[in-house]
Amino acid sequence: MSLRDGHNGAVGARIGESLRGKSGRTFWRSLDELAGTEDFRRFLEAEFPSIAPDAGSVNRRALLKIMGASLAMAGLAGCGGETDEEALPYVVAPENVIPGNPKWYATSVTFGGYAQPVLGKTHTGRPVKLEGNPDHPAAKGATDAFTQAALIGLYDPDRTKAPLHLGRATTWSTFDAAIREQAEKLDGTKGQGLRLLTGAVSSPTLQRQIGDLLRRWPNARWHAFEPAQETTRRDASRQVFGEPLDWHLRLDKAAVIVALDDDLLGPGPRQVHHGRMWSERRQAFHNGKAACTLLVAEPTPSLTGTMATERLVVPHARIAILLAAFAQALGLQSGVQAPLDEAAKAFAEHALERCRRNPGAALISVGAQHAAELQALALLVNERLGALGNTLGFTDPVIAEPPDGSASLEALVSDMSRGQVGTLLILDCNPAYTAPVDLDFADVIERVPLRLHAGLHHDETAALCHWHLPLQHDLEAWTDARAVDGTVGIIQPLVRPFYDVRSKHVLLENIAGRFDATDRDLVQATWRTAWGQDFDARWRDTLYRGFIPDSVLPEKAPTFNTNPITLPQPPKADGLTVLFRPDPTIWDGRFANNAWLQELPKPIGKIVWGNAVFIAPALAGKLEVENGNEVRVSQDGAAVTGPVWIVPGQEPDTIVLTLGYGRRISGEDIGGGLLHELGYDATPLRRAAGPWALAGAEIAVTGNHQDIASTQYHSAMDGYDFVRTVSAPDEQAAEKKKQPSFYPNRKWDSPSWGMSVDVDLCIGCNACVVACMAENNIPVVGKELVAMGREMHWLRIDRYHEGDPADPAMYFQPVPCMHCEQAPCEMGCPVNATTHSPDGLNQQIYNRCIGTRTCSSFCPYKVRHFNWFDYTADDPPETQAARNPDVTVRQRGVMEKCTYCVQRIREAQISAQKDGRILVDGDVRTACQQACPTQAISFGDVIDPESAVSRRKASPRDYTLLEEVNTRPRTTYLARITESVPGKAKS
Amino acid sequence: MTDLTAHPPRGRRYAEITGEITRVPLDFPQRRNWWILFSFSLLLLLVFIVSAGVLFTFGVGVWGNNIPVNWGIAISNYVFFLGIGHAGTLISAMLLVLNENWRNSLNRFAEAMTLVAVTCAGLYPILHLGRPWLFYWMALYPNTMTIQPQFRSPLTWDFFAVLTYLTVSLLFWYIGILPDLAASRDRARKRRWQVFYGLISLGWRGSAFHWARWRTCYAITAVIAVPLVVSVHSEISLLFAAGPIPGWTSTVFPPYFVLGAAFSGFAVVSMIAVVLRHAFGLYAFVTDRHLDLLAKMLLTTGLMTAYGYCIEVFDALYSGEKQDIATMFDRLTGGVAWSYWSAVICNFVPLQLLWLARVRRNPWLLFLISLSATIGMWFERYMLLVSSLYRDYLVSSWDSYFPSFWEWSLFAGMLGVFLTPFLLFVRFLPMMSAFEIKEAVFEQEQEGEEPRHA
Amino acid sequence: MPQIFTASADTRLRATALVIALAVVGAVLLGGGYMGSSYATLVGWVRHQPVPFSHEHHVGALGIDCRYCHTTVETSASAGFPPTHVCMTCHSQVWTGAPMLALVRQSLADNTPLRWNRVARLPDYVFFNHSIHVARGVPCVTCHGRVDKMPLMTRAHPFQMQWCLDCHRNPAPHLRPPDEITRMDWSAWDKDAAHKNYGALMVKAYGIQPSKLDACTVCHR
Amino acid sequence: MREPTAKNPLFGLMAEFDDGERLMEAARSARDAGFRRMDAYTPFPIEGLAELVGFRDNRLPWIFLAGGIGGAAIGFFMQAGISLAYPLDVGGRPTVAVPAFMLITFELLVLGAVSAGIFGMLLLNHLPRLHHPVFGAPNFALASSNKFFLVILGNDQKFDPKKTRAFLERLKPVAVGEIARAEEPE
Repeated sequence: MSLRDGHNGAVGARIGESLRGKSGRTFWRSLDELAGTEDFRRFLEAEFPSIAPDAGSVNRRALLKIMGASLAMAGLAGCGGETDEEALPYVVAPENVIPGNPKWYATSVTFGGYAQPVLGKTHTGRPVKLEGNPDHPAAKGATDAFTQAALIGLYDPDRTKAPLHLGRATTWSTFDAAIREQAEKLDGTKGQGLRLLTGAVSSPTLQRQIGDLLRRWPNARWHAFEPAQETTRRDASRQVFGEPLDWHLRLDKAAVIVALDDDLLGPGPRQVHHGRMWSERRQAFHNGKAACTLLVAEPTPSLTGTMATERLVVPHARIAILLAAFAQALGLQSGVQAPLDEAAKAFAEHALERCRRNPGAALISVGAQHAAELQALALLVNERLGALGNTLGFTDPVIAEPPDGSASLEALVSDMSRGQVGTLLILDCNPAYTAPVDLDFADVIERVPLRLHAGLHHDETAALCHWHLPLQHDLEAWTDARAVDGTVGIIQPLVRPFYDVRSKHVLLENIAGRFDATDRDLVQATWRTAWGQDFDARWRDTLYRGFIPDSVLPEKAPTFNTNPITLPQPPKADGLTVLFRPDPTIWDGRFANNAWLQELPKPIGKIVWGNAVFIAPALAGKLEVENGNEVRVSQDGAAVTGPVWIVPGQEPDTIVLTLGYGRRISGEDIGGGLLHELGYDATPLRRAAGPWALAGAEIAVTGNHQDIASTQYHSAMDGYDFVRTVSAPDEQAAEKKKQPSFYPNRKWDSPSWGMSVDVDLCIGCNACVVACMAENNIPVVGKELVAMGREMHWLRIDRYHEGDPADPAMYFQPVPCMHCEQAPCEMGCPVNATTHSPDGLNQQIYNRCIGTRTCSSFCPYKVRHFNWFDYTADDPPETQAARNPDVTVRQRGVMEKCTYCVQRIREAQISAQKDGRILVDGDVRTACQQACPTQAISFGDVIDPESAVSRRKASPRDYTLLEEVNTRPRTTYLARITESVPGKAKS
Repeated sequence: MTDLTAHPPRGRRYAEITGEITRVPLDFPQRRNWWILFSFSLLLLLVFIVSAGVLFTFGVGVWGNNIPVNWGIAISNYVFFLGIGHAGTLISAMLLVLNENWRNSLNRFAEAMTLVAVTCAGLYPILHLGRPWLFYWMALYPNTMTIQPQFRSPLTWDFFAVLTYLTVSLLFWYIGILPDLAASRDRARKRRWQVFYGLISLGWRGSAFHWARWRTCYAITAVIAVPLVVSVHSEISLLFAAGPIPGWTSTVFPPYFVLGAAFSGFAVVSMIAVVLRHAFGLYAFVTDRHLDLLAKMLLTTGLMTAYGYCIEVFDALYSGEKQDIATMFDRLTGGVAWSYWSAVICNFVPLQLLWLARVRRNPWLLFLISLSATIGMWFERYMLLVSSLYRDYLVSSWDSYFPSFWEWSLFAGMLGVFLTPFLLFVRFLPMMSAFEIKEAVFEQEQEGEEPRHA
Repeated sequence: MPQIFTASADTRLRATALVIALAVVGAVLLGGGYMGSSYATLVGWVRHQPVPFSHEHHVGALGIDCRYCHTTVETSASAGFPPTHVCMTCHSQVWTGAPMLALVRQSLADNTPLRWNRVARLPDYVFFNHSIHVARGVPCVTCHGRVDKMPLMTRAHPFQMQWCLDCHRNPAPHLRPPDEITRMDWSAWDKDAAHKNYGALMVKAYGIQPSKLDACTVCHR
Repeated sequence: MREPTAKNPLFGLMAEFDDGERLMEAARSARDAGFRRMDAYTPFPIEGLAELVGFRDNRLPWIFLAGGIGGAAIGFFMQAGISLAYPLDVGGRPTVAVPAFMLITFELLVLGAVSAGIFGMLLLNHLPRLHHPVFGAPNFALASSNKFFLVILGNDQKFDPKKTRAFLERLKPVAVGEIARAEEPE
């Protein structure tokens, strides 16, 4: 069952090199021809027996092992000794495929409709790792956790492998026949009663197709529903500018950012872009080149709040009042008059004072989950601060605006309830689970005579539809999409589908009764019209880059219509306020079957494999509950029951529920029945009006207890200095003195590897953690074992809070292996399984390890992880195919840990030696470093004083974790910079 | 029956001594009870085999260990059994060197107990390996990898220490029992017993030449064995003290461990002594005087161990290390404080009764006190191990540890591994040193007479 | 009293003791011997192949360069097996009807790979990279032996860590000009006095540091 | 001391005593009478008896010493040698970490000394020896229990079956008996 399997990832090399090394032509052509040729399909089938529906008879593991052997990919069989093996050469070698050498393709994966640019690494046709695209203007080479995990989504064994009709497996030809006559009917009625429901759509091709469809069938209608979207901002700009616009926050230009309950750096499609911009500003601040203050007022700790210079704990309802106060101070009327308490007043004053000091470099943003009126007022405030055009820009919507705008789904539901919908095609979204409860989507959909659902999984919505049509994963599809900044990315397949699935473009054609076009043709058609004659050249160039250069939407300078804004009167704050948030790792549930993301600790709370009812320490005290005690959150009749998790720094009267869990999925569907065992479903409390907050809720203790698996049970720093803080960039974090030692003082010659992690830049987004899992074949162990303390993440992000639990200082600290020069673990190992390499690596040799676990006992940082069981042997072939062939798959009973991605180091050295270069700084980038959106991780040769890492280590903020143990770590940290905030006691 | 060893009535015949002792294996008085006990221990042995089987089939994961507590009962039991295993050689060798004759009634079965205890201890590190089938990589052997053990590792030290200790104890015990095996051979009437004892007694015939060399050999071995005993448990303690973990990395550990080992060892010996003398009516050899002396040893080592406890606290406070102090307080008040206080209570509270001579000479009270001390020492080993691991330096890596069913079952099974060979020893071999008792008698007789001149 | 044991008992006892001692010693020697023997190292063992391909004929007699079939040896970690297609480039002209090649033709015809049995392979946890060894001038023959003298392919050397380390710790004697890498017989080259210090010089030229070549992570990752 | 072989007509004459002191006296007077090749059998070691019957051997302590030195040497040089053969950097510790190596050195010292000593003792005592002429002697079974025997060996220069027997009887033993000569292994 996929969720319990160890999912293993893959390695990447130096991207720039590998890309520039080849011409764009060979790039896409090779793949094209591969994809086209019939023998490649057969070759694939030999590799992935699972693609053939009747492959049950074949011994998949054996075949896969053979493939591994024939393609000289070690690592599939773990620490086993020498066994007899067969070798299967190609019959006709595909062009440009060199067994043993990876190939890179520039493409994207989509998330919430937006393109997330990636470079995909493939080994003989198997995608094994996704990395950020360094040339992309928005992401600049970084990725988020979702993007990193998209790889294992491709290999998800629970994906629908063939069309279903009324729940029974069928063939595409039957579907084609059925849909053909349906199309003829619709031709008659000009598409009367045909409705198309999609998720967020930024794809030019899809927009073109929808346009064509509606032109052909004027009576048809298109609806879009994306659970977490910035519709309120669009409505606000419609209100203020008269046209729906996308807002682009230019965090790199902002000296002062005032985020009112807006998780700018938090999980979501914009995380990488925002994180990157903020970190550029922050690094300028480190170098004394710019100011960078982040003031956050929020009801519950967010990643942004954690990084805040000053943080105000404020209830959801008072955000409006806070904003009104700003407006008033800037001479704007908002119709809201309410007194601010002391803390809030102080916060507002600091904020305003700072904003005034930085005209044109200040930015105020209100969380998109707040009402359009607040957004509108925020626009006016920003206008007064001179933010427009500087720190705040506007373009036409990147996500296409459906006819009914933000009320699109409501419109569809009302039409369905009135029986006006004859045919409903749901394209890649799951409203039956994600739609607010009072829309009764699941009930009204029953009134639609013909219901088709196209998606990757047989989910709640699929279960309600007559037809379930499996879609291609982005990594095996031809399509296109826009990134958050509007840049168009052409999405090319890294591998052709190995299940019997179709592209959404093709499917849309089928609806219109056309069956000849391939997905590639459809995408090319879009751009052929756009580009005219120089299509071929630009197409090639685009595939080579992965995106269309300078394709961002044109900046708009909209004009204000000056009708005053009146905010809705905030509700009387009686009872508790429930806030709803998308889950930080599985979002609205779309990644529920992604084991990497399920086992990924939520940035706040560090719980895995489920969600919890997050409450403040004060409320917990009042209820006399501890973590895991079950509570019942209710409001007029509707209720949600779940275990409590206490979050220091949360507003006392606020309860936070997260989406995506408590799935209503039967055992035969995705997750094999595991999904509905995990967590609770927050939907019953969500209303279409105000889906993100619910006032006047009650909470009651049920007396039951539910197990919550967490990777970190204690986060109070208890006066230790694990995370050190300084009050200015040039302040000394630790006095530099040579520590005494009994051992010979060893001379290290270059290269000698080391790492520096800047805790002032780490936003705890987890991208590095997933990148590490993918790179190093790290197994997933499941909820029970994590609860036992057996998680395998080589790189973990510790979260600490310090001071008053009601309003503490909060920190993130990534902890990989420290690669100590005087490592206790090495001294402890009786069999020389862990020793020190001449280039300063703490080597872990799996095939020598006998599992005494002394190394882990002696490790002061507890960064070593043990294979308590055989986690990898029973992986389905799909997940085995996702493994990195350059990293050993560990056997039962051996210790493993961060190796500084030694396979990348050696690969870089070998290729450097082959072309007679010397290794230069930046040739080796670890997976975590590569993925990090904020460049918090720096890696390189610590002997070379000019290397980036050496320069970081030279910073006065440089300090060593647990210096007193005197293990001389190679991984060091840069201290967090906290400006002393007046009126706020720091412990 | 009167005391044969302390004040032997003049002219008492040595034959009776030999008879009393060799009678036990030759015509075994307690057949029924022995079989009951033996089948019980065989049952435990079966439990051991099953638990080990499960362990090897599914991996160490069937235990409750995790990161950070990647050692559990397995290693604490390793220390525990090895500790017990220290009494035998200590009593036998040290008291021999000190020329304390009362040891003669105890050393034989004490040493036998040592052998089985050390065997149990030796099994644990192999069982707890992630890949036990590769345990021989801890040993030195020519191989095609050109990789050998890592000699800076406390585990490698332990490997050699336990191996040496086992071998030396075995040899020491064997040459000690040799003359009495000969005696059994000579008293055996059935042919098969004669052959059996004849073979294992190597044809010992008590020639004056043999005795002369035997004495030298036994004495020197004893002298060497004493520092060996001390060294072995010191090295076991380094398995913890050599690491940087707060609560472990402390210089008091070696003496602390050795004393604890002697303490638990004497406790177990006292228990066995009480049981054996009761079961086989050996009141003539294990007299109240012996119990009294044992009890005094117990009291002494117990108090020394208590001192170790105090020093441990002082050490932490005196170090001034925040982490060490935190660990210390956590031991007293934290998640595994129950094991700390159980150790303190079981070890030292009943022990105080031994100040009273009446209690010291009361076999069953002594038995109970020893039992409580043994249990207490088990708790101590558990506490020392877990309390340091489950909360080490980084707050973020703190976790808890709950032994699993299979850990407990393996422990139960290990008692079978302990009992079975020991019962066989009681059944088939002379469990006390008849000839040394006779020697003592003889020497006392000599002192009774004026020295002659040649 | 009667003797328990006859006079000959001692003789028998000593004999038994001797036998046991010898048995132990023998077992040790045998074990050691086995690891070194071709049973363990598979040196010189012919493995059954679907098609009895003769390197002796193709390399020795016809003089086909190794890289003609093992195309990726210079560019990739793996030397690569020739696709059936490569076999057929010649065998569509010569021996077209040979029954021996039936399987090859069939493989091309119905597009199913040939299943060769691997002769030279390493455990999965050993990461060997052909390209860098070739680039540094370690000739094929060093590891694969005189394949031009092998009618059927056999393993020429024990692929044991010891054997790898011997070369990693002292590479100089094994280095040859990379442009002649596939040459089989180097005796003439070795005789030439001019080449006496070649290896040592190249070690300097390439900046090879043998002291770093036996680090664990060079081969195990 | 060389025991009589099968060539000697008799293994020796054996006098049985039931007391240790008696045996001592007997041994002493036998020694005074000039007997050199004799042996005594006792249920337990008796101080000084061995010297009386001609025990001169003090090789054993040296065997212990040799074993100890050997063990220690092997112990240390094994560790140093192996560490130098494949010098791996282990936690920055020196390649030949003398303090760390001392523990195993000591263990092997003890192991070497004790095993050398104990096996040496058995060897010098010619053990194991399952068959021995004295086992055939009457009452010898009690030698391990409560009887004390003095044997004058058949290969002593002064040995003469009659005279020696007479001599022994003068020592007031419980009994005097002949010990048949060692039989050839068949």
